[in-house]
Parts: sequence; C-alpha cells; structure tokens
Amino acid sequence: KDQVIGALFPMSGPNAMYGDIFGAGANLAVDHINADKLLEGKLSIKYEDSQALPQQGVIGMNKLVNVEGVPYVLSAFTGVSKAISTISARTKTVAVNGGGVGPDLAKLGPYFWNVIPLANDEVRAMVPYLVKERQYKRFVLVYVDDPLGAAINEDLGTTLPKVGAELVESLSIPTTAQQFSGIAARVRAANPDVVYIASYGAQQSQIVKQFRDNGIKQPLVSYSAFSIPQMQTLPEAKGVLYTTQAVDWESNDPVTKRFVEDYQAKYKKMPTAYVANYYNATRLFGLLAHELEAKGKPVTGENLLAQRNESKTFDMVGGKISFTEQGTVISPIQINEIVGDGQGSKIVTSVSEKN
Amino acid sequence: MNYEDREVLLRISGLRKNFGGLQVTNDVSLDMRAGIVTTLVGPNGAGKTTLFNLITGHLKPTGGDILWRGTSIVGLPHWQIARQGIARTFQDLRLFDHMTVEENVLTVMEPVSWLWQPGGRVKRREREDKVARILARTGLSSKARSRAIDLAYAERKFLSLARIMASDARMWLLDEPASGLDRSSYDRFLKLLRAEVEGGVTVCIIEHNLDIVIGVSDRIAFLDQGTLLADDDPDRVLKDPHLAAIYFGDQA
Amino acid sequence: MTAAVLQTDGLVVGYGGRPVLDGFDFALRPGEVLCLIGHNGAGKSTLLKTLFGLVPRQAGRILLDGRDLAVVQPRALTAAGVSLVPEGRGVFPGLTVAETMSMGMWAAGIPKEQRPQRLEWVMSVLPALKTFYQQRAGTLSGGQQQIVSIGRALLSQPRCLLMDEPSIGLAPKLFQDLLQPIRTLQQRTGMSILLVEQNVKEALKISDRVIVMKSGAIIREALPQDLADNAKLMELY
Amino acid sequence: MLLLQLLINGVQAGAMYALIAVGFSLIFGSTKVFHFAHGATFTIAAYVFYNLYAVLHVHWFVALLACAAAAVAFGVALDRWVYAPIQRHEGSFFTVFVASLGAGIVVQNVVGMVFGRGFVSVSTPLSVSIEVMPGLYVSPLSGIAIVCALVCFGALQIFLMRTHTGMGLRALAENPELIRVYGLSPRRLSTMVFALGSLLVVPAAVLGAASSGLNPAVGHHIVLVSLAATIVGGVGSLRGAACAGLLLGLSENLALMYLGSQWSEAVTFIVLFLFILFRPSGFFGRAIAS
Amino acid sequence: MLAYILNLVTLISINAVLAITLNFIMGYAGIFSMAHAVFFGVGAYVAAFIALHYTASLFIAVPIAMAAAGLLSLVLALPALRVRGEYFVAASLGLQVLGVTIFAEWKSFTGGLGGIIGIPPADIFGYALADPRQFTVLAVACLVLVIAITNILLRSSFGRNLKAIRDSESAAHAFGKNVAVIKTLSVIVSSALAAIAGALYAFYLGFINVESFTLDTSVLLMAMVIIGGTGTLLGPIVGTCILMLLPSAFSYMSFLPSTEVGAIQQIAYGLAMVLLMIFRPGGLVGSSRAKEVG
Ligand SMILES: Nc1ncnc2c1ncn2[C@@H]1O[C@H](COP(=O)(O)OP(=O)(O)OP(=O)(O)O)[C@@H](O)[C@H]1O
Ligand SMILES: Nc1ncnc2c1ncn2[C@@H]1O[C@H](COP(=O)(O)OP(=O)(O)OP(=O)(O)O)[C@@H](O)[C@H]1O
Ligand SMILES: [Mg+2]
Ligand SMILES: [Mg+2]
Repeated sequence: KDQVIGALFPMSGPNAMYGDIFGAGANLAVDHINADKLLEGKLSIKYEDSQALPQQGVIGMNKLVNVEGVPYVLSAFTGVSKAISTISARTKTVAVNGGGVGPDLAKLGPYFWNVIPLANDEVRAMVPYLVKERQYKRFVLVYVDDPLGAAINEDLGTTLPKVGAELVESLSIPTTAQQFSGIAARVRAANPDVVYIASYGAQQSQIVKQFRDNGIKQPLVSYSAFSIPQMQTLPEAKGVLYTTQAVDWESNDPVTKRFVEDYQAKYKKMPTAYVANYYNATRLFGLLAHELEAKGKPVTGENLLAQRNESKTFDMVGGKISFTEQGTVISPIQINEIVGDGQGSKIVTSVSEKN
Repeated sequence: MNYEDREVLLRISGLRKNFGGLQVTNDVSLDMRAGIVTTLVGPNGAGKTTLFNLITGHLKPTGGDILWRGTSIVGLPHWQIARQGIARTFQDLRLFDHMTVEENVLTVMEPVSWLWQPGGRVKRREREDKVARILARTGLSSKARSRAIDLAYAERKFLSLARIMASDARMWLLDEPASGLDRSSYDRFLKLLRAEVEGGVTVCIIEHNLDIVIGVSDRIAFLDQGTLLADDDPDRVLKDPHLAAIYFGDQA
Repeated sequence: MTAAVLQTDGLVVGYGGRPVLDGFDFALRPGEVLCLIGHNGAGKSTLLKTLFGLVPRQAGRILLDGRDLAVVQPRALTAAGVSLVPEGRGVFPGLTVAETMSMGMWAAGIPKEQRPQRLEWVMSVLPALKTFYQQRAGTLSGGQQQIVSIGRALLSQPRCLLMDEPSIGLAPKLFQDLLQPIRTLQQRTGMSILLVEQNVKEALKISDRVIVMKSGAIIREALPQDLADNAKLMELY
Repeated sequence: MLLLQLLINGVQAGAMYALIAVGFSLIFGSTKVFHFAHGATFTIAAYVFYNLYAVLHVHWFVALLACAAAAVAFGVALDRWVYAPIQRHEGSFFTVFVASLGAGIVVQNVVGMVFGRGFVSVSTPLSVSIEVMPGLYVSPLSGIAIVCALVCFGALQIFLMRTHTGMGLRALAENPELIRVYGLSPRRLSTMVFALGSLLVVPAAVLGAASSGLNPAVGHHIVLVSLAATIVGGVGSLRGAACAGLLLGLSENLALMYLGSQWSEAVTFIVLFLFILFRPSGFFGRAIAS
Repeated sequence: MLAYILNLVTLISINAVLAITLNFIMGYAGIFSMAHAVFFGVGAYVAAFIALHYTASLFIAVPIAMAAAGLLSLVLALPALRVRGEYFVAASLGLQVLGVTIFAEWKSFTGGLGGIIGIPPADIFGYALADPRQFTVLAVACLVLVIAITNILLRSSFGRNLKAIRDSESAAHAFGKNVAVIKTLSVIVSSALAAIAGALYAFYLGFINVESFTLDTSVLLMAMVIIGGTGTLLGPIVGTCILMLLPSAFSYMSFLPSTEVGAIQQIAYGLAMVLLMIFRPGGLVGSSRAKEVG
C-alpha cells in the first residue's frame, strides 16, 4: 500500500526560499526510500503552502489530516509549528519540525518532534568558544523580535556572565525590517568585541551587508539560520561564524555519503543542515513505517510514536541520532565559518552535547 | 393679523461676520415673524447665503446675536439648532443622493441619533403615512422608490422641498429654491409654498427671480455688501429707485 | 447660404433608457443668437453637452461649419473656437479666480501677448470679477461662481458660444448688464450664440431666433417679437 | 555622535522617502487615484536596474534609462488600462484603490516568480561608508540621495509653477468632467502625471537597490511611508510631501535613540495620527476637516 | 473530508462576520477602515485572556471581548469625526500599524509573535465545545446572529441616518442629525461585532498570534467586501466565500508546480481584484452601478 506524508512549508511570501530548501531534502529522501523499496508501496509527499503564517498553516494542516489522512507531517517555522501542534495532538498526527529552533518547540506534546537541535543548544555551544578561544568579552545581540530571538536574548543574558563576558546591548528588530543603518550606528556606539545576529531568511543578508557597509568591522556570529545559500554567497558575509548541528559531510557513513553525493549531483552544491534535517525527518518516517509494516501494524501517528520510543536510535545523515523524551533530537553542534565567494562554509570546531 | 402683532420667531441683532479682512455681514438686524414670508434679495455676493449659514450654525458669527424665540442660539452645534425647528435647503440641494426618495423624506422625520427611534410600530406607521402625504403633495409619489440621484432637475428641487416639509420645522430657510424651474413648475412650487405658510410655517427665502419674489413675499429684506438696506413691504422695496439701480435693473 | 456653424442631423442621445433626444435636427447659423427654451427635462442641457462632446451620441451627425465630425471632442471644439458655459457651477473650488482665468486662456490656446488685453476686456464686461479676483472659487457666492464661469468662456472670444442657463443665481440687474456687452461683442465679431434660458423675458431681448423644445423635440420655431407679446405661448411650454 | 549619525541616516532615508512621497502625492493630488501600486513601480524599477546592471553588467547609465522607461511604462499602463476604465464608469475612490492594491499584489508575486523571492542587492563601492569623523560614517550614496532629491524636487517645482500644467493638475483633481468643458483632456493630463510620478521613483529605487537591498515585497513599506508623508504634508502640496518625507525619515531614525527599531514604523504612524487629529490639513495643505 | 469542509465552513463564517461588520461601516457609513483586523485581534486576545485566566464560558468571554473592542474603537472614531475619505484611510492605516506593534510588543498579554497557545475550547453553560462539528454550528449561529443584527440596524432609522451622512454630511446636520454620535455608534457597533469573530477564532484554533491581525488581514477583509459588493447584503458573504475558497481550489490543481502555487494564487487574487474593479465595480453581487440595499 502506498504511503503519503504531508509537508507544510512556506511556498509563497518572503520566506518561500525556505520551502525550496526544505523540500529538496524531503524529496531526496523520498527518492531514496522508493529506490530502496524500503516500504511496501510508494512514498509520496503532499505539500501545503503555509506561507510561514499560523492561520494558513492551520488550514493546510486540516487539509492534510482530514482530506489526505496523512499520519505524519513535516512542519517548519516556530509560529506555524506552534499553531498546528494543537491539531497534531488532537488528531494524533505526528508533526516533525526540522527548521524552527524556538526553544518552546520542545514542549508541544508527544506528537510534536524536532529533528533539529533548538536554539538554546546552539547558543550554549557557541558562547564558550567565542569567549575562551577568541577572547571576546563584549557582546552585542541584534535579534528579531519573535520567540526565537527572545529565547536567544535570554540565553545569552544568562550564559555570558557565567563565562566572564557581558552582553553590553541587545537590539531588537521587527521581522519585516529592511533598513539597518540606524541599528548599525547603535552597534558601533556600543563598541562590542563581537556581534551576535539572531534573524532568519532574507533579512540576515541585509543585516550583514548593511553592517559591513556602515563601518562595523567586528566579527559577526549567528546560529543555524545562516545555513542558506544566500548567506553562503554573500561577499560581505565572509568570516561570519555560525552554529549548526554537527554533520560531517565528509563522513564515510553510508547514509551521509549517499545523501551528500546525490544532493551534489542534483543541485551542484553542498547541502546545508536544513536539507539534511528534512531528509532525516522523511527518512525517519521511512524507517518507522518500515518497522511497522514488518510487524503488520497500520502506519498511524500513534503507532509511529510508539515505534520511535521502541527503536530509540536511528541511522541518519550525520550519524546515529536519538531523541529526548520530549521528542527533540540529541545532536552535537558544530561551529562553521563562511568562506565567502560562494564556496560555502568550513567547519571550525565541533562541540558535542554534554547531557 | 398685523405684521407688528405677530410673534418674533427669529431675531437677528447686530450680526457681523468677516472672512479675513472681508466684511460679509455688517451689523445686520432683522426680525422674522411667525407666519410671514421674508424674501432676502440683493446682488451676488451680498451675503445672503452667509446669513443663512450664520443662522443655522454652519458659520460662527464674529459678533452680534441670534435669538430663537427669545433665547440665543449662537454657538450651538448646527444639529441642535436644527432640532429647535430651523430647517434649510441648500443652493446646491445636497440631497441624500444614493437613498430613495422615500428614504430621503423619512430619515428627516427621525431626529433621534440613536440605534432606534422611540415609539415603536405605531409611530413608525404614522411616519410612513406622513411621507406618503408629503410625496403626494410634491408630486413625487410615482418616484418614491427611485434614487434621488436618478431624478430629473425639477424633481430634485421638489424633493428638497419635500424633505424640508417633513422636518416639522417652524422656520424654513430656502436658498434659491426655484432657480432654473420652468414656468409651470414654479407655479406649482408657489402654490405649495403658500399652502405651507397657511399651515403655519415661517419662511425666509433667497430668490433672484422677480416673478417669484413678487408672488411669494410678505416682506422683502434687501442686502448689499453685507449691509441691510431695507426691510419693508414688497411694494415699497420694489419701487425704491436706489435699490432698483443696484439690483432690479429696469424690471421692477 | 453659408454653412451653419453647428448643425445636427438625426441626433440620438440617451442615458441608457429611452433616448432623451431622438432624431434631433437643428442648425445654429453664423452670427445669430439662438435662444432655446423649454420644460425642465426637455433635453436642452443634453443637446448642449452632446454638441460639445461631453455626452456621447448614439446616432446621427454633428456638423461644424458643414464638416461632419467623426468624433466630437471638447478639445478639438475649443480649438475651433467653440466654448461652453456649463449648467451649474463651472469653476474649480480649489483654484483662485486668477488661476481659473489664466488656465482658461491657456486651454483655449490664446497667445501669451494677448492675454492681459483679453482679461481687461472681460473685466470691463463683468466688473464684479475685480472684487474677488484673488479669492478661491470655492469660497465665492453662488452668483459669483457663475460670473467666473461666464467670464472664462468669454475670454477666448469664441466664434460660437454655448450657454446653459447663465442667469441661474445671478441678480437680475447683473444679468441684464451682462447681456448687452455680449450682444455688442456678438454683433461686432459675428459670433454665434446658442442660449438656453428659463428667464425668457431677458433672453428674448437679445435673441434673433427662438426654438421651443419639448421632450427632446422642437415643437416651435419663431422670432422673438412673435413670442414676446404672446403671453399664451409662455404657457405653452 | 550617535545622535549625529542617526540624524544623517535620517536625512538620507528622508531624501528617499521624499522622492517617493512626492511622486505619490503628485499622482494622488491631481488624479485622486490612491496609487497603492506606486510601491510596485518602485519594485519594478529597482529590479530592472538590478538585473541589467548587476546581473547582465550593462553600463549603469543605460540601465538607468531602461529602469526609467520601465517605471514610466508601468505607471502609464496602469493609468490607461486599469484606472481609466474604472473612472469611466464613475468608479469611486475605493474601487480604484482596490484595483491598485490588486495590481501591487500581482507585481510582487510576478517579480518573485521571475526574479526569485530572495534578497538581492546591487553591490557598488558607493554604498560603503566612509569615516568622515571618528565614529561618524557617511556613505557616498547618502550624498547622492540628497542631491538627487534636491535636483528632482527643484525641477518638478519649476515645471509645476512655471507652467499652466500645474494648475491643470490641480483642477483635474477637483473635477475632471469640468476640465473637458475648459477644452483640456483629462486623459492627457493624467497620463502625464503618472509618467512624472513614476519617474520620480527611479532615483529612489536605484539608490535603494544599492543601499538597503531588494526583495519582491519591498514596495509595501515604501507605499506606506509615502502615503503617510502625503497626508502629513497635506494632500496636493508637493513641498509638504517632501518635508514630510524628510520628517518621517528623521523621526524613524531618531526613534532608534530610545526605542527598539520595531517601533520605527509605529513612530511614523504616530506622527501621522497626530497630524490627522491636530492638523488635518498637513504642513502646508488647506483644511479638509469635515 | 467532512472535517475538512467543517473547518472551511467555520473559517468562512468567522471571516464573513468580519466582512459583514466591515461592510457595515464601509458600505453604509462611508467610513473606509483599514484597521478592522485590530478589532478582530482585540476580540481574540481578550477572549483568550479570559479563557486562560478566568473562564472559557462563551457568555462571559464574548461580551467582555465585545466591550473591549467597542471601547477601543473610540480611538478610531476620533479621526473619523474629524476627517473623511482618503485621510481617514490613512488614519486607520496608522491605527492598524500601531495595533500590530502593540500586539507584538505587549508580550505579557499577547505573547508577541509567539502568540498564545493552549486556549481551552469554548464552553456553553459548562459544556465544552471540543468537537469541531459543534463549533461549526456555533460559528454559523454567530454569523446568522450578526447578519440579523446588522440587517435590523440597517433597515431601521439608524441605517438611514448612516446613509444620509454618507451622502451629505452638511445636509444631515441641517436636519438635526448628530453626526458625531451616529458615526461613533456605527464604529462601536461594527468593532464590537467584529470582536465576536475574534473570540470565535481564538477558541477555534486554540492558538493566536499577531500574524493573524496584520494589515494583510485588513486588506483581505476589504477585498472580500469590495469583491462581493460594497453596501450590499450578500456581497460580503459571497466575497468571503470566494477569497477563502480560492486557496483551497488552487491546491487541488495538481498540474501547477507546488512551489509556485502560492505565488500563482496570489497573482490570481490580485488579478481578480483588478479585473473585477474594471468590469464590475459594484462587486459580484452589486449591480454594475453599486446599488444599495436599504
Ligand atoms: N470662506 C470664505 N472666505 C472668504 N470669502 C467668503 C467665504 N465665504 C463667502 N465669502 C464671500 O462672502 C460674500 C458673501 O457670500 P454669500 O454666499 O453669502 O453671497 P450671496 O448673497 O448668497 O450671493 P449669491 O446670490 O451670489 O449666492 C461673497 O463675496 C463671498 O465671496
Ligand atoms: N446623467 C444622466 N443620467 C440619466 N439621465 C439623465 C442624465 N442627465 C439628464 N438625464 C435625463 O435627461 C432628460 C433631459 O435632461 P436635460 O438636463 O437635458 O434637460 P433640460 O432641458 O436641460 O432641463 P432643465 O431645464 O431642468 O435644465 C431628463 O429627463 C433627465 O432626467
Ligand atoms: Mg448664495
Ligand atoms: Mg438643463
């Protein structure tokens, strides 16, 4: 019997480029699963456009659950994920997030899983490195005014004093802002050692470009949102450090190798962590459904959850992964540096999860 | 009844208005007595429309006073002045263009600015009957359900009259109500106005058409450059050679 | 006989429902003052607007100097020396009288050097203009606006003047004082005037010919003398 | 120093807003068309310039000309084929507004489909700021923006004041039907206004593409600001719109002294709101209070 | 499938309430508000706050939400009394932007962009409406109620007063209408009724955040009213149905590239607005010359 899973990605509006990136990962996984005949039937994905907006997300989710009857939905964006979590819990449909990193995503009930480490993990990996290895003491944070930004602001505020650094200023920006010369002036006035940027999407590149244009020479750092192509190719972004979950693209582990090679063959560039996440999220379904089919159980959300708790670890891109009880992936974090000139990033160091 | 014996409804005393340096109303004192038709005449820009605007509160006077049955109405918002019983028409009509003829008249009868009108069904029925009567008298019955904007010129003029009839006001201020009407229409208009005056309304009318002035006036007030030059019986005003020279020309 | 300045032939005009003018034929001869009278709603304004191209015709021909106009455009007519005093307030409330006049001359294509002289002439015909020359038209009294509107149309000293109820809102003396100079100008320059009026008594004094309209058709054509003393005819329309 | 820097930033932003607002105000003031798609004109102009100059490496002057042509063509086409037919059957102010809004949405998405939805920017050495004083950075672009605004504005003023067209445009706003009685063509005037108003967007679009970058949704903010500036400046007053653009640019940047930047748009609209309540006629406009 | 349809019906009902209340001031009072989403939001946030902290009872939460929105609408009435037309549009735009900023910044009350999650289902006399089917019935009932209220008002003297003011404010004054009171009342009524939709929305989704109450929502609502037909009875409802169903219809067209569906849909929606205004300016329901229903 053929299997269908759902995906709620932004495919129009300012965040549409994420939809393309996420979809590339998920589609590659589908190709692999079907090629391997991992499932009895064919696997396919039904896409719905969330526009990264909660209301559209809820409409799309309802359609996926009630019309298509999918047991498993790929979700993205903190706002959308939170909005659909109620439906997911009520209808016992698994929702898997591989893009949003708001820390509250960890607390959305048993049917809401994250295959991406959340922002607080990334901050805790980045700060010690910057303070100890690079001797940065004065931090300025520029954060987008949403739950994610607020969480990073809070995390930096608490972790920096512990390692002997300080957050001299945190400047919030609205999600739609385009013009940052004023913010740049305030950053300069604060005279930091390093500037942490917590934004996403198109906005990040504008921030970086305008900061550099407006005379900010200090190093810039960020979290996994920087792993989009626009950032990697932006000349001004050269030297920017950012965290992602640790994926060793060079690894000889067969899953990773195949993923990287096929992705490169198809898109002529290196994959990013986002691509890997949605590959993993889709692959996770394949693995769980395979187990269930083997047992002769129907592939429902309830059974998928039970199976995940039973299997515990999974062979994924980047190695074996496991989940916390709340359903968030446990993953090592790495720090990357943007090489610039469209050459992507190089890994600076890798920090493994302590818990 | 003698002119002097009639009650003074509206007393204008020493009224002044200027726009910038221009003195448009210059110390005008004028009484309008119950049941009398006063015609305001005067050259263009004499300040006739301005006088109406001052009475109805559309403009605030620079000085002087306006008394309605003994109490001053200067400074009241214009809707309050209207509710005391002073209604007007406009030189450019200002009908409620997108409402039906019937609604135009009906809404004038519903003074309460609240979500509903007191009195319930009975009152409502009464109002509707009255609308029908007024429309019949102004010859608009057949157009009751047309929008005001779709009416022909003369019909629009009559609707503006129907609206003021519905307002139950004691004092009517009519600004060139008959201009542009053809002969038969203005005869009809005069007849209607006369009947209303018999019925107890007091009228002040601005008019340039001498046939109408002669046909309708009990009294003529003559304004020129903001100053009241005469306020007297029609015969005497029309015969005044000085006024003829500045206004009537060789017609009177 | 020379061709009529403006002529219609089987003109049909309507606003959706029954046509207001249905097969209307008339001619305005060179150098005459033609007075058009009739009931409210007879279609007088409609005729003027159609002649000037403001209302599209459904059928029929309009001829200017004997030439058939394929499209009737106000711009072209203005250039050809036709000018219209519209019914109602023909002024822009936001422009001052001075601006209105200056724009009017520009639109009519009067050469720069002639403009002061034209203005002076209009001021002599309508002396009232001077008193409110710098005022915004929106603050003028009804009659003053009408004066401005007439003044604007006269400025270009048109070959053919169409006037729609110019007397509305004007003091009787002023209207009389206005008609004489227009008549003088007309006789001097041979201008043709089509005058629509309810104020028949005054209008007839300067007219050469009268047309009485009823429900979109001409019911009578006469000389002013015939009508002036015929009180009955007054009642006819 | 921060204050000074923000002031300078404010003047630069203000110059760009002023240019856009003057165009919007010109169009709105004379045709009463609430040209919400003015933002779309900006987007189109900016993307044309970006693609020619930064992608196809056409000479900047040629790119500029093409960009101006595109902006004018879009503005005039919209007027001809969208607004004119609507106005022909006495479309209300709001009918036109909705159509304009729709056109804006179409453009934003078409641009997104054709040129991609990501952020792009024209990289030029001109956008790199120079430290003119210790801690005070000014980019050559801000100088260019200010000069552009002054030049365009001066030229426009001369054009409108010295010619009768200016009066014609004001008259057009009040009564297009009567314009015809005077023997002018409202359509021609309107076409001219749209061409002129759209042309004014061009310098701002090019400068914007270089200084703060582009995405298909960039027009949205632009049109909101020009709308606010038009009202604050007083409808029909170009001088007012220009000053208001400057004021909004300044207030938006100075607000950063004390507030987060998420308040900057709100500050713009608080200024607007106060103007409407206490000085509804704007800086120089006439009273329009009912 | 049924659940999907019920979901759509519920959302359509909620949006129709908004469109109808917007039409109330737009089509009849001539007040073109671009801030309708703010009152929608106030209704939603207040209802959510009460449901989370006090009681989920519909008969307590909804009236309080209505009162709050009605009270706040006085801010909108203020400029409405002073200026008209395009100026008011700008003022309401300003209010909309301010409203969104406050929704996003007042985190203790609104949760900012993160929003409020876990709003309990509405209850009626202690009976919780957790089943979507029951909720659909509730939403439709509210829609019917709002239609009835607005209709009764519009057919009454109040409706005539509104139209009179719209057509000629000075004439309305001259016949003793207190224009200030009438306009203020109409804004209050419209906003308070819009708050019903807000409360329903909060209870239905169990989640609200500022993104649902932005300018885009106001624009969408306006488009619903205008596409359907301003100043008509059925117009706003028809408009709502079309604009709500359009996205669903597109997602069924499988031949469209899925990543472009969103953009194509937006283009279709923008194009529809343009073409409709050119060829049917009165809206789909209104006659081509925008006729009123009295
Ligand atoms: N707002 C204003 N600003 C300046 N002057 C004004 C204003 N309103 C009216 N006026 C002037 O006041 C004078 C009187 O105008 P008003 O309208 O009262 O005249 P009127 O007697 O009604 O004339 P008409 O018979 O022509 O209608 C006119 O000269 C007019 O220009
Ligand atoms: N814009 C319009 N739409 C529909 N009908 C119109 C329009 N304008 C005029 N009419 C109708 O056309 C007919 C003729 O109108 P017109 O204005 O030409 O009459 P008129 O002879 O000028 O009358 P008046 O003496 O009242 O000015 C009338 O019945 C009128 O209702
Ligand atoms: Mg007057
Ligand atoms: Mg006429």
